[in-house]
Amino acid sequence: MPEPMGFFTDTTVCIGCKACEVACKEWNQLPAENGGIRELSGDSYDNTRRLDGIHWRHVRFIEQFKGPYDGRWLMMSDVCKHCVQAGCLEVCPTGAIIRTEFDTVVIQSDVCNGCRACIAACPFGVIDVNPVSGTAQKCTLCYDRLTVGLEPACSKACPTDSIQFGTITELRTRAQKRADQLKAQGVKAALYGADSNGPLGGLNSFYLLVDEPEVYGLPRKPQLPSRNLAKSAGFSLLSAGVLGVLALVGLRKRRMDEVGAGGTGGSN
Amino acid sequence: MSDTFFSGAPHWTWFIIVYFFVGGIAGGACFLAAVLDWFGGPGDRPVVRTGYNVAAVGAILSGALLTIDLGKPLRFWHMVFQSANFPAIMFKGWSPISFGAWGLLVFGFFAVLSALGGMAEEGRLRNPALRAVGGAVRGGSGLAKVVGGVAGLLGIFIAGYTGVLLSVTNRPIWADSPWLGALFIASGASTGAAALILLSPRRGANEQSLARLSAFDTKALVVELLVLVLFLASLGSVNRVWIGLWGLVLLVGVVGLGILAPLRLHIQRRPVASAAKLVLLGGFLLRLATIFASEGVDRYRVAAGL
Amino acid sequence: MGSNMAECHPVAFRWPMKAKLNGAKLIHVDPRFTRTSAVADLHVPIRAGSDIAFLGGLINYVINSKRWNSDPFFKEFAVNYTNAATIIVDEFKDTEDLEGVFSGMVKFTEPAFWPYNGLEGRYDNATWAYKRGPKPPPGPIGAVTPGELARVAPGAATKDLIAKRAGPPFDDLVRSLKPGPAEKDPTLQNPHCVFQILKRHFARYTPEMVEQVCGSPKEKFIKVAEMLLENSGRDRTSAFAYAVAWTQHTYGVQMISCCALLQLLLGNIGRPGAGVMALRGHAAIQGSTDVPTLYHSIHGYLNAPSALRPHETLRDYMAAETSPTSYYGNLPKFLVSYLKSMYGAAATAENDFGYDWHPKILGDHSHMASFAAMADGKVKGMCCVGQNPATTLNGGATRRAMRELEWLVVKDNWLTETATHWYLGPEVKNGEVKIEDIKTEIFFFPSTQIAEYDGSFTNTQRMLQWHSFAAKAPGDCRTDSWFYHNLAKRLKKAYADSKLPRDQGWNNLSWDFDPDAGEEPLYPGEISARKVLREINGYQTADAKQHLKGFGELKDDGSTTCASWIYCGCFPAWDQNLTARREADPPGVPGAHLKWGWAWPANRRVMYNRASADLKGNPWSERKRWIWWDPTFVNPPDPKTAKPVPRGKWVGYDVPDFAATKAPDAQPKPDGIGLDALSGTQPFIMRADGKGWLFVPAGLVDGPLPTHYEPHESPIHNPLYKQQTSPVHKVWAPGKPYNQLAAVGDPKFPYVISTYRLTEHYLAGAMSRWLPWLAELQPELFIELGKDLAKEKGIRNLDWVVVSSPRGRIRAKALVTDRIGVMQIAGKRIHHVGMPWHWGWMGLSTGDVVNDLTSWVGDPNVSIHEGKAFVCNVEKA
Amino acid sequence: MQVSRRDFLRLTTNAGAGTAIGGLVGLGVTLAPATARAQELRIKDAKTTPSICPFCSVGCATLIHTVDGKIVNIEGDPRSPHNEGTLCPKGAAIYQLHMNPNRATKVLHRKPGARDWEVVELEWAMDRVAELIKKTRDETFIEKLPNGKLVNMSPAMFALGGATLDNEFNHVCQKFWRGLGVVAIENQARI
Repeated sequence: MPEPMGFFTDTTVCIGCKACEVACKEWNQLPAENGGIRELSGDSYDNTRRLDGIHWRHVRFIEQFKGPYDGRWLMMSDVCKHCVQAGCLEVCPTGAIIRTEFDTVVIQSDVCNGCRACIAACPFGVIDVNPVSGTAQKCTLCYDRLTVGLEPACSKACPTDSIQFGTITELRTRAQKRADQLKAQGVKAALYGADSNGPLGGLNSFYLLVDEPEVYGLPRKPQLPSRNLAKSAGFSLLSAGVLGVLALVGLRKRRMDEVGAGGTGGSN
Repeated sequence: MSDTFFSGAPHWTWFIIVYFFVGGIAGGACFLAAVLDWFGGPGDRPVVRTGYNVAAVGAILSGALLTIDLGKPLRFWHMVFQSANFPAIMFKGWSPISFGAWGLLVFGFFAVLSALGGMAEEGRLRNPALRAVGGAVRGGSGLAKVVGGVAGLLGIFIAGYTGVLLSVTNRPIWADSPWLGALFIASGASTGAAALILLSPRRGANEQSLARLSAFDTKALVVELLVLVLFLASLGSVNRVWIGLWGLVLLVGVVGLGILAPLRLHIQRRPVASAAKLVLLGGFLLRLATIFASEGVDRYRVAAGL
Repeated sequence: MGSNMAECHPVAFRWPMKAKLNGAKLIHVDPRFTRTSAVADLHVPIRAGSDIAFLGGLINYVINSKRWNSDPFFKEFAVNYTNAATIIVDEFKDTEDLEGVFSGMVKFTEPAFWPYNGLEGRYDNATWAYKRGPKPPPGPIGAVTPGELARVAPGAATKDLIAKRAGPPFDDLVRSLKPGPAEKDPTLQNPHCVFQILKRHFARYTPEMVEQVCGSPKEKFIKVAEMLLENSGRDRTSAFAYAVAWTQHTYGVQMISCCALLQLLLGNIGRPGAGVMALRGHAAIQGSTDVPTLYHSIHGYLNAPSALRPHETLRDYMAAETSPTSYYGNLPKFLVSYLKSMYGAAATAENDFGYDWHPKILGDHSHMASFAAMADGKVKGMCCVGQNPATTLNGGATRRAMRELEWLVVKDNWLTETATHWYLGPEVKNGEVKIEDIKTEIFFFPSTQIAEYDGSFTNTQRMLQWHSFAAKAPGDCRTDSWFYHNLAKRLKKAYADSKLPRDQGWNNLSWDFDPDAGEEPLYPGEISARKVLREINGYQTADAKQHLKGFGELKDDGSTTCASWIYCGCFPAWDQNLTARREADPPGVPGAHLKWGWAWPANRRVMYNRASADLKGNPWSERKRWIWWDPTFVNPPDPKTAKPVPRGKWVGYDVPDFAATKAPDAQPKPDGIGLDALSGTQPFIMRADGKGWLFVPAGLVDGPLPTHYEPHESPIHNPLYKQQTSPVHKVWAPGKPYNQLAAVGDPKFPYVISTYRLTEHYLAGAMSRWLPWLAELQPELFIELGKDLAKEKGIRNLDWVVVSSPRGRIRAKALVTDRIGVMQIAGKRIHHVGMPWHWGWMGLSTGDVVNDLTSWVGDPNVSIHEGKAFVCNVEKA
Repeated sequence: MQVSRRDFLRLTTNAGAGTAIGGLVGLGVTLAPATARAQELRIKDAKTTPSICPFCSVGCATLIHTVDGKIVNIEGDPRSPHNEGTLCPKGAAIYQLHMNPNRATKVLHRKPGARDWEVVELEWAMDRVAELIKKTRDETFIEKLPNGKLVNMSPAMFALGGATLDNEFNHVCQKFWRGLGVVAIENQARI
């Protein structure tokens, strides 16, 4: 059994080149949106704007300026988090989503029937339908490459090693070292998803951020969808009970009805 | 900001909305039919039979809607069997969509049986095979009561699990409140009753039955309104999502037209049919508003603060 | 500076980022806050086109700083390895004396036979020369052959010509060119020494002046200077990286020269982690400069024989072009071997190796000069292979010129704008031009892609790397070499019977690129790329299978054939293509990777690396060790003479850029030519005095020292000098309606604009706008403008705007941002805007042609246009 | 343990199929590791050819994977000291330079004044271009300038391009034109 593998994304060295986006599309043969003919988004240099079924990598650009030339430009390559406790895997009704031997989360395209429950279940908005396959798709952490000992396409392509691939143990050590280095330089650096006691049991694709998670489009405290199951079911039962009682009380055969209905059959 | 704003919309739109609506009616109607089957009088039989018929048709329609909505409709069976390991069963107790699929399947089975029993009771089955099946569960028989009772209980489940399904996600509104299942059950009951009010007269339902249904519907609407208030209260700051078209639909369409107006009609003892129609409209708009309000939250725009 | 490295060379930027993680500091000086700025430690805004003022400011700051004057390293380096101590003739007048102009300014009159030099004036550089002692007596002159006598033109000054006619060998000719010794003052006190001249020259480039001219905040500028000083010296080195933002100016060469000057003063040349790094734009742009598909040079940076220079005969050329006291003293060997590669067996000593057949240039035939001539009907036919001029440099004028062509051939992988300008160009679309009125016969040939043929690219580090055929191209796609090869075959046939003298050059041209027996052509009629590289590398004329192992083997008597002396050694044996090597150094060693590919010259990775050691040949510091003198090294006897060679050798991580066994204390040989004329402490072996040139006595046409001028189009008057622009910069088609230029401070065009590239696209877009994966990442043309300007103009993000210059009007979507904006320049608020120029009307991602705004003005040294700094107006559409 | 990219190759060669651990509240399903149903590795039986990225001047080394002479994948060569296997977005898209339905594959010809292209034979077009070059050269060739200088050239033809092409092309191109006496040879390095 191999060790859990994943990504560590050091956003402080990301140059926003989007090599990860294209390398991912190349390896996974994902189509461009509308054949490549699109409109300018107007959102800095980000024209991808989201992760979805044909964009398994997305580089986010965040302009934070106080005035001309006075500020910073944050960039971050986003991807499936391969959560240790994965919401998508939890809800998937077909068994298409599995946890692999590398502790990654993979949607098997030949099993998925496109019910899209996983899309709503993912707290990060990672999954969406690939219009070509009709199934839900997302980053596989290049499962096929991993099985033959190749590094995932995106981290392999990343020119500045902002995206690093390796065993989770090793990556976490490296990430902590880098965060400490930055903190020593006075940078407000924090790791997101590197804690196995944290939300979702830790993320196998985790990040080094220099601002609040929300700034990067990440939920502060991602949760599993099942957190709502018991409560929701309980209230449903309550509601059902109330209505059941009302129905029993209101609909059961009554004497008055018997009398009123006597002419038609009650006396038979 | 709720963490649900960073998730992605699953594109559950018209097919799912119609399914939630139809499923609610079918489940609600079936439950009411079963109650009347067990506890009602002989005069309620037409309502019972109508209820089972609505349930059967609704279950089949629901299945069809769900299947069409799939990205890969031919793989609908992957939800109940392991595709790689057929015929091993595919079931996840903690996934509403998984147990919901099973629930719908079983519900459909019992609802169809009950409907066949009802038709056998009326002597309307011509096909020998159907007649044999229908005869085994002929309406009014003990077995039919058991079958109908199971269908009725499953009916509540069908009406409610869809709300739970929405809650067991990470989407805004849906996952921000535990009350959706309860709300959908109430709505299922009220729309189920409304459907019976509208449809059972054709099968010979009498005034008394209709009056009782109407009275029940009134109570169900009150419950629904109560749960809706609880639901909105539990959303807290997420309620800002309602600012816009879907909030208007919820307020005017669901609360006004779908709950308050029929309540007023019921109380004024106006013709039950018009109240029932409004209830159905309200039930539909409830699903529509709940789903589209959340679907419309574009994770990117929220995240980017646009 | 002058580069957006993270954006345009993302993979090369891997290494600065690695260095940053190891504690290096990155500084980005740029008019925009770019992807490079985003990860730099310091971003300093600068007005486009004012880099010399910034660099000049750094020079002034450095030479007056405490550190530079107290750490002996800097003076040791400057006095010994640069020409700081050299004394310039008394007649030299600086820009300080002549209000922004150097001595030697003369009027230039365009010759009637080719009036496309774009010049009004030029410098006579006689007054920029070193002050020298008496010229040594000329050596013995070789015999003159009767054949040579017969070829003397009647009435010519035969005496001088004959004096130069000795040879081959041409050693005596070269020796006769040796000048007298240059005077020096190692104390750097003589007011005429280079150091004192440059000190006076840059005195006015104060931090305050930098702020005025560049708009760069003074404190940021000083921070840059301090960081540079702190990070230069024995133990540390700093490097500059630049790209076309330092070349696309009317004084681009001087910008780079200014940086080199600064780096020489800081001891940052010829050492690891130092230098001035050119980040070039194309996979083979270095190769296409080395193997010159450029009008002005022939192989290996020899000047093209010219009608405007004393190049009448082979010996005239050698006399004019040979620098006798540097490695260029070997020029006759390079030239004769080149002519042998051209004319093969027909090139003999008797016919000057076919020199007369070789065409001479008439003047400036550069890109813009050629299009200016084309617009006048002087250029009638054009073959455009893998380039897209319809979207470049004053696009409107360029397309206008192309409509005058009799015939046009476009060979590319895609139907480019150049191939379709005649029916889809904006002038045709808006009805200005009727398709029927365009009388050009036009061809389009589809090309192969990289995986579909063999060949080599030379990267920006001068490294040749081989790529191999992997898959067949579809349809009629053929390699571009195939195209010329098959045209050559046809034309050889067509001229075969001609006895006209003008056709003899063509008929004698050696043309042997068909694969040898046993090598299958990739396509019917395809060349053998290996065979071409063999000809470039060179071989013994007597036996083409005996390859030359290096340029040291070249001869000037025709016994060696070699197209490019600088590439000599890349294919040292018939079956040894060193460009195809892929063997990297293991981790943990300094990593010159000498077995990966092959870098010219001689597989050397750091040029002038003798400078990485001190005068005695020891590394300047342990940390910056690269090449050093090992006095104990036992040398084998000389293979030719079998004489013993004394102990000692230059050793290290790289191939020494120096005579390997020449000791640091070696003295120049009195009658030596080439490297023999240099001592063991003169690292800059391509320079006539073996020194790095702070002051450039020859070679630059626009001044011996960098001087700040304004771009041709500028919103302000030059704050430093009365002279507004470079006095010798080029303007092609001056006054023509299609090359109108804005006057200084023209209120109709108040904003400074730069054009640039994006990571997601490539140049004119032919290689990226057709690729869905890239098109979707940057789908439309935009203009980046500051929030202040947007507010003033009522422009919101994503609004359509019209951008105009005196040459054109285009539409683009606005990207409103604080990454670019307003600057205070010489007391004026100047708005800066920027546009990526990748777009055109073809492909998946389309947009207006940004180069329709640019003009035909350029640098006088290299004829590169001024695309990085000009003026425009922006209005809401 | 430090795991580098190269080590990973070794590490995971032993990685066999993961085993499914028993289910929880479900039948036949598990949240524990499982081996994904085999996705066909595109480069499994591919031939690997070393190549170089044709975009900028950094000279990143690439590997081209072909199956039956058809390109299936192009990625960075991890051995290269320039790029160590990395690529930029353009480099990562080289595949689409080749496998692209928008590629031009036919020879086109437009007669003077014509409104449309015509598809023509490659050989015919080559003949015609050679004919035009000869015609223009013969009409415009200058042996000597009015001042008597021997120049042996024609200023009337212009060859453009080369910086995106191989050294070998550049040699062939400049030799061809200089051989004919044409000196106006330029490429992107100028601009």
